[in-house]
Amino acid sequence: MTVLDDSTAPGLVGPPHSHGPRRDPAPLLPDPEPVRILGTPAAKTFDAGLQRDLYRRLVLGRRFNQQATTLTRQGRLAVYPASTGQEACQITAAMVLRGVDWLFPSYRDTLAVVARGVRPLDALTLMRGHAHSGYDPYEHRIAPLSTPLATQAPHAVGLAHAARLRAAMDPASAEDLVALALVGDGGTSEGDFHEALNFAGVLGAPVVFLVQNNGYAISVPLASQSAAPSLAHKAVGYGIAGRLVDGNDALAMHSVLSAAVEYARSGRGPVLVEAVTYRLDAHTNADDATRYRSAAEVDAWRARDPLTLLERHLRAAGLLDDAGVAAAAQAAEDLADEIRAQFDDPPDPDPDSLFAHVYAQPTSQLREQAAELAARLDADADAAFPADTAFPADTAFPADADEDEAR
Amino acid sequence: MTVLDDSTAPGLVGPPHSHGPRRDPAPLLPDPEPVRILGTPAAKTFDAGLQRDLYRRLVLGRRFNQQATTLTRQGRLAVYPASTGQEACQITAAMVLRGVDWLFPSYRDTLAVVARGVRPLDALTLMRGHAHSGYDPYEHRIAPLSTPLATQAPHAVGLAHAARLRAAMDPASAEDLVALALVGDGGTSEGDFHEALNFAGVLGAPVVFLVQNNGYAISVPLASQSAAPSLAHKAVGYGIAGRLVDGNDALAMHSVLSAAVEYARSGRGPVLVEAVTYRLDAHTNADDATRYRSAAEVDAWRARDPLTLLERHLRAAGLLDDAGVAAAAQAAEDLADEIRAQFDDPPDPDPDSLFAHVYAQPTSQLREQAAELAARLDADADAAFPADTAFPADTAFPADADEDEAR
Amino acid sequence: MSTTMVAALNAALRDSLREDAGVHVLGEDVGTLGGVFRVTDGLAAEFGAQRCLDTPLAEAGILGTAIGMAMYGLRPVVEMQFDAFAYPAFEQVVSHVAKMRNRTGGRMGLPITIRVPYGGGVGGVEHHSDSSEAYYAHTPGLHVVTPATVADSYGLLRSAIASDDPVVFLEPKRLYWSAADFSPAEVATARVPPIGRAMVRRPGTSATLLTYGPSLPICLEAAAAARSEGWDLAVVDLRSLVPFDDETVCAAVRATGRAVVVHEAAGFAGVGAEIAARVTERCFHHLAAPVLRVTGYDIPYPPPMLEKHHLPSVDRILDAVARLQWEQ
Amino acid sequence: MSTTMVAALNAALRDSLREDAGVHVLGEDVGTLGGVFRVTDGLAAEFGAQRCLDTPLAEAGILGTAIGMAMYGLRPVVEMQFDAFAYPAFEQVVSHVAKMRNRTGGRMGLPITIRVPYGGGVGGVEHHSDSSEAYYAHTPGLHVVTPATVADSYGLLRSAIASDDPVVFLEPKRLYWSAADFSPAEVATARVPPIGRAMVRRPGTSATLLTYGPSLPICLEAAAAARSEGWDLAVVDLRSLVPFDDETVCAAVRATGRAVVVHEAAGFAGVGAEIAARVTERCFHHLAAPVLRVTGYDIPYPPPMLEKHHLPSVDRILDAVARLQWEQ
Ligand SMILES: Cc1ncc(C[n+]2csc(CCOP(=O)(O)OP(=O)(O)O)c2C)c(N)n1
Ligand SMILES: Cc1ncc(C[n+]2csc(CCOP(=O)(O)OP(=O)(O)O)c2C)c(N)n1
Ligand SMILES: [Mg+2]
Ligand SMILES: [Mg+2]
Repeated sequence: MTVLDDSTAPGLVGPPHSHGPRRDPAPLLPDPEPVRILGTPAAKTFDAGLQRDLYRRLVLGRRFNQQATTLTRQGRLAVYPASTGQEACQITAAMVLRGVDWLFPSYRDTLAVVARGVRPLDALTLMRGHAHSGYDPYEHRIAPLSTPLATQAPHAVGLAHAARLRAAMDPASAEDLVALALVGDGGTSEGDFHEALNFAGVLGAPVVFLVQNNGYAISVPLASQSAAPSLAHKAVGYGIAGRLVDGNDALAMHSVLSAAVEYARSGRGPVLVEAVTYRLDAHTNADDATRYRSAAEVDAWRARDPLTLLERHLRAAGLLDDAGVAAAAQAAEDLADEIRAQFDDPPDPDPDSLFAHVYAQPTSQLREQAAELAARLDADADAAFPADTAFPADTAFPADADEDEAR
Repeated sequence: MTVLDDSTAPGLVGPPHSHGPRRDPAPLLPDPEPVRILGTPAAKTFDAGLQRDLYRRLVLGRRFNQQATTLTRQGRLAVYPASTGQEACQITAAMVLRGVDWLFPSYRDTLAVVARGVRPLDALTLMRGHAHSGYDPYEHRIAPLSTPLATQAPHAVGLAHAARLRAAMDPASAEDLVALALVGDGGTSEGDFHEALNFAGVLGAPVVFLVQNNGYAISVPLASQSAAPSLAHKAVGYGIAGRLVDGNDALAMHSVLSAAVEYARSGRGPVLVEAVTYRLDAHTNADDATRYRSAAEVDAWRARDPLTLLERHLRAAGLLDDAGVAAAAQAAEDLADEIRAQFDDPPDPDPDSLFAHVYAQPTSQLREQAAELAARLDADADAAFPADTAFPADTAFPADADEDEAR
Repeated sequence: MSTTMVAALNAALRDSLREDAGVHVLGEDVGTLGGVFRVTDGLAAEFGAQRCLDTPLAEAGILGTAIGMAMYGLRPVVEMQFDAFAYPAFEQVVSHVAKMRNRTGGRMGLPITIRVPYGGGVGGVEHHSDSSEAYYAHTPGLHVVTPATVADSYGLLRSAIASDDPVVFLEPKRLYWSAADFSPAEVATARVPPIGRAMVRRPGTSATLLTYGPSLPICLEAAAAARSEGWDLAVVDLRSLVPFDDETVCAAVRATGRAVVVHEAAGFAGVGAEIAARVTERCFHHLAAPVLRVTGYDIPYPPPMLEKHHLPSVDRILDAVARLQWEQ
Repeated sequence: MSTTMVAALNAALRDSLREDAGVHVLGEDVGTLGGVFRVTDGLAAEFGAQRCLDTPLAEAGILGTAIGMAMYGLRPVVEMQFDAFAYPAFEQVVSHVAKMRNRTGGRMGLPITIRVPYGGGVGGVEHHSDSSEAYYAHTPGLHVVTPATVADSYGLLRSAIASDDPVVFLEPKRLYWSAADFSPAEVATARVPPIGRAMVRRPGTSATLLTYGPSLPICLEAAAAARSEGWDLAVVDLRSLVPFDDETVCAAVRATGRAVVVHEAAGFAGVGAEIAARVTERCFHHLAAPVLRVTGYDIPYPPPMLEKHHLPSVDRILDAVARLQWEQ
């Protein structure tokens, strides 16, 4: 694999007349093959404790995905975009970060958020529907889950840049932090992705962009999304190092991502990592994936399930036995119990919260509106409150009258 | 130089598990050095007539830039963003296109528009200020000059794609056209540029993107715009061929651009060409370039003036003598005379035109508003019409009263 | 034949694709999947992937590409997957789609239909329930249309696609699964509703509700409920915000002398403000009370479990009607 | 001391940069060049290129980066070079800047100031003269402020930068070179105008002109000219569109019973519609005539040689005043 080393960092080459820094592209380009460690000699040198830890976390992650999906079936979660099959990406994304770092997740990355320490209920608040976000971004150093695709990428750049600015102004309180932005393969098509990478490159900000290329943006396959040799090949266009990794190989993910994060932390610039993976479940519980992909394709990827690959390797390497598997499974069930328990209390969001946080101080307009709503709710308090004012879906409409008659 | 050949066109390579077409990046990458022909053996093989033609057109182009700038000083043109120093790019951009092709210029590309056959007055209408655009886009197959940067790039893709769609539907009326989009180095930072290249790559549309890298976006140097080895290195991230060319070498420009256009025309996909050039004048007549660049830098580039380079070469090659230079100069003066004559009549735009083309048919709201304006203008017809209702710039304001008193 | 709004929209696209080879549908997931709301279901199968194209995920790119296609004489129909996901295309809409005819002195029109599923009431998480009509309605050069009935969904979408001007076609998500007895065949071409005409959905004598799109049903419900309070409410469905049907609206308001505008979008500088202001300008002496507004609050769209408080309800509408100074 | 609006804005930025190390200016050409209007002149020299940063040319990227900086506790001041060139950043503004405090339950505010030179009257070619205030004013979560005087430029920009909420700060380009006797030192911190308060610029008894930003001078001119027609016009400068100063505005309208709203932006669904609607809602029985509007037409901003017809003029304002039903 092409390592990230100093040769990747900026250096001026090129013809004298060119404008600005023109650097050697070679170290920025990814290898043609994704980095793999499982099944290679490199696996032997990988810390055994870390491997076991990875396994345990992957098992928990899978269970998290399953439990959250179950909650949607029970109507206790409005929607859930599962990351089943992408657990190696999600878990390592959380693991390689230090406490000081920041994570910028997209809407599919609840698992990474939980893996970084957020309570499942709080991580799932957005999907449950009683508030837009359930955790304190500052407590966990995690931005709210971003639904508009790729929009969080420039935020990561700005935060990373700001940390370096402050460190320069006040070295005593310097935080050598890295911002990790998670984007999907589809998200790479958005202008915001491009602008974020370009700003990161120009500012030399300590950001790592992890693209989880799971082959689809809802129904749209990668071939309709990009004609690039790989998404990691986009990096060179921003003067950024691009790396391609097998996203279902937990050891490769951990190793490439931690190298990227530490490279960025050391001030050598941003990194774009493309993890080739697969979403085993549908886009969300509301999606029907059979409309756009074959069972054979899914089966082929199931055979490359990151859990299966890691378990097989650990067993072969003598790092895992039936007892270890059972212990992880038990921990996963405990997690599932815990999640279910967290969802036991039905949410009861306060209508007043509608107005509380639009501004630091509500405007007089909002105070009026809040008072109006409060008055109506008070009035309704005795009367039976209409369960749902939404319009019943199957109500027929009055037929359109004749155009001319109606006028 | 790396030629554009079939090896650049799509082909499937890469690991079996990857999503979508993963192609060999090598043919998509530009050479590290910009393509140059002047002063190389290749210049000898270049058609003599074409060389002389290029020279004449460059001389005319330079004179056009000078004359337009003069018009701004005389107040006959509101603003002019000169392409002085970039004439080799402008002229070849027009020359390599066939009648069937489309040009998508940015606001700096008036010269390319004129070189494609638009009357100078019509090409300059936007800058003169009596209408937004002065030429018929369909007559000349030139989109209106685009001021919002890079926004015209996706239009080029859409038009090129549409032509291929229609050709497939109705081969009899097939137009094998190419769309050429002109973008500045600064424009490459915009999300629209990225999205256009990506769509072009995915659709395999016959588009050529010509980036005139003139070193600055107004005052911002390339180093603050991009950290890429070259802007042409962006192409690989879209599965597009990227080529780097010396934009002040008219022969190289002509040769690389025509190769790119014919490559696209043949269905082998889009091309991104970066032309390294320099804007010798200020950003516009309103700009003061001494605020952000040194005289020494400008002088160094003046020594690489595309006209000088070409003239020197042609003289050395025995293709140009004093008489030839004089003849070109005379043609240029004739052009300048013609432009001045075109600007003799003061423009008198019709206020009614304000409402005429908002929709195919004015709405009743617009009819009301047009009638209101017409009535006022009629009423004013006898009375002296106020020359300018704009607020005089130096009028003092009533001092702010005391906050509390005023309420 | 009971037809849902989604089916009617689908039929309109299908018929347009059949009748005019220039019509092309493009957007995210519109092809194989048939759209996340299935509005484009089956179109790629019938007309091929090129006529119903799955694009890369980039809204400005989609719209920019559609502009180029329209320049070449095609008639693109673009789907923006959700209201808030049309914002990345805002520059293309405002600076090009809306202005191209004008900036070229009438030489280059852009017959683009921009379909935008919009509004709330469907339990969508944040960014999935915006009512963005005011942004478009305030942008000269766009037509802004929003159907509220199954028949109008078909007819207005046909008209939008046939229009030589760009049309922002706002589809009320919460009515997607509403159904009515309707068959596209019924709608003869001559009967396709012209863009720019409002429709009185319910005559009435006491006061006039002015509304559109997702809020029509709740207004009709309110009018029904008002009966018991002794009010006979007229309900006008605007259907087209731009052009605006001053004639029908003013006639309906003058007839009752009282009006309430109802929409989901935030009230401040919303389309309701325009309606109230222009009705007042034109009908001042007929008005017994100020034109009132019942709208979403001036807050970001709330999370699903709170949206019921935000959306105009029968209660809120009747409260507003009650405030129309009946004692005067 | 005669100070231009540009100089006052520059002073406000300079003083903010001096007093608060968290303040950072960023945008296109704001550094070395000092901005195309020179509003940031000398700031990079004084505070360094990092405090006044020339960014790549990408408005969504600029705003997105500023959001990240604000998340980390900085106080970014972003310059959008011209009104229409802020549109590429629209999604970042609407979906993040405006919503971040709300979506995080108040945990994460974004104290970002978005400076937008706006409006016409300066002979700018297309896309350089848009009045985009309605787009922002309709977006809950933003404050929208626009100064019309030199002193307010300084004071309101200081307030905007100091605000813990995002402020879209609209600078009327045509007043950039207007000058007044003003020195920043005069403005004690306590006197910095709070965001959200309108100012009566001219008392009057016959009718009230409600305006803001670029249209204040023309309203004052109209008020002066109205004297000869026998009208004594009050002129209210809103200064802040969001929050809106209902109190001052309604008091000023009630005092005269007649009002005209004046702005450059297209009238349809413009901020003037909101003002007319809310004034009517709140002051109906004080009104002798409907609130009228004098605005830009509902057309794309015209080319320089025609803009004089489009912009509100003394004539058009007096015409509107004349239509305020004096004979009643
Ligand atoms: C700006 C924007 N456009 C459209 C959408 C609607 N949408 C939600 S998820 C999705 C597909 C995302 O694909 P990808 O980036 O590959 O992420 P994945 O779902 O595979 O994790 C789309 C189109 C959105 N959320 N934001
Ligand atoms: C979207 C957008 N943002 C900002 C501007 C303002 N602007 C006009 S020209 C320019 C610099 C353009 O630089 P470049 O793309 O390198 O083209 P050049 O002027 O060098 O030809 C800027 C920032 C604009 N026209 N459009
Ligand atoms: Mg994906
Ligand atoms: Mg440039």
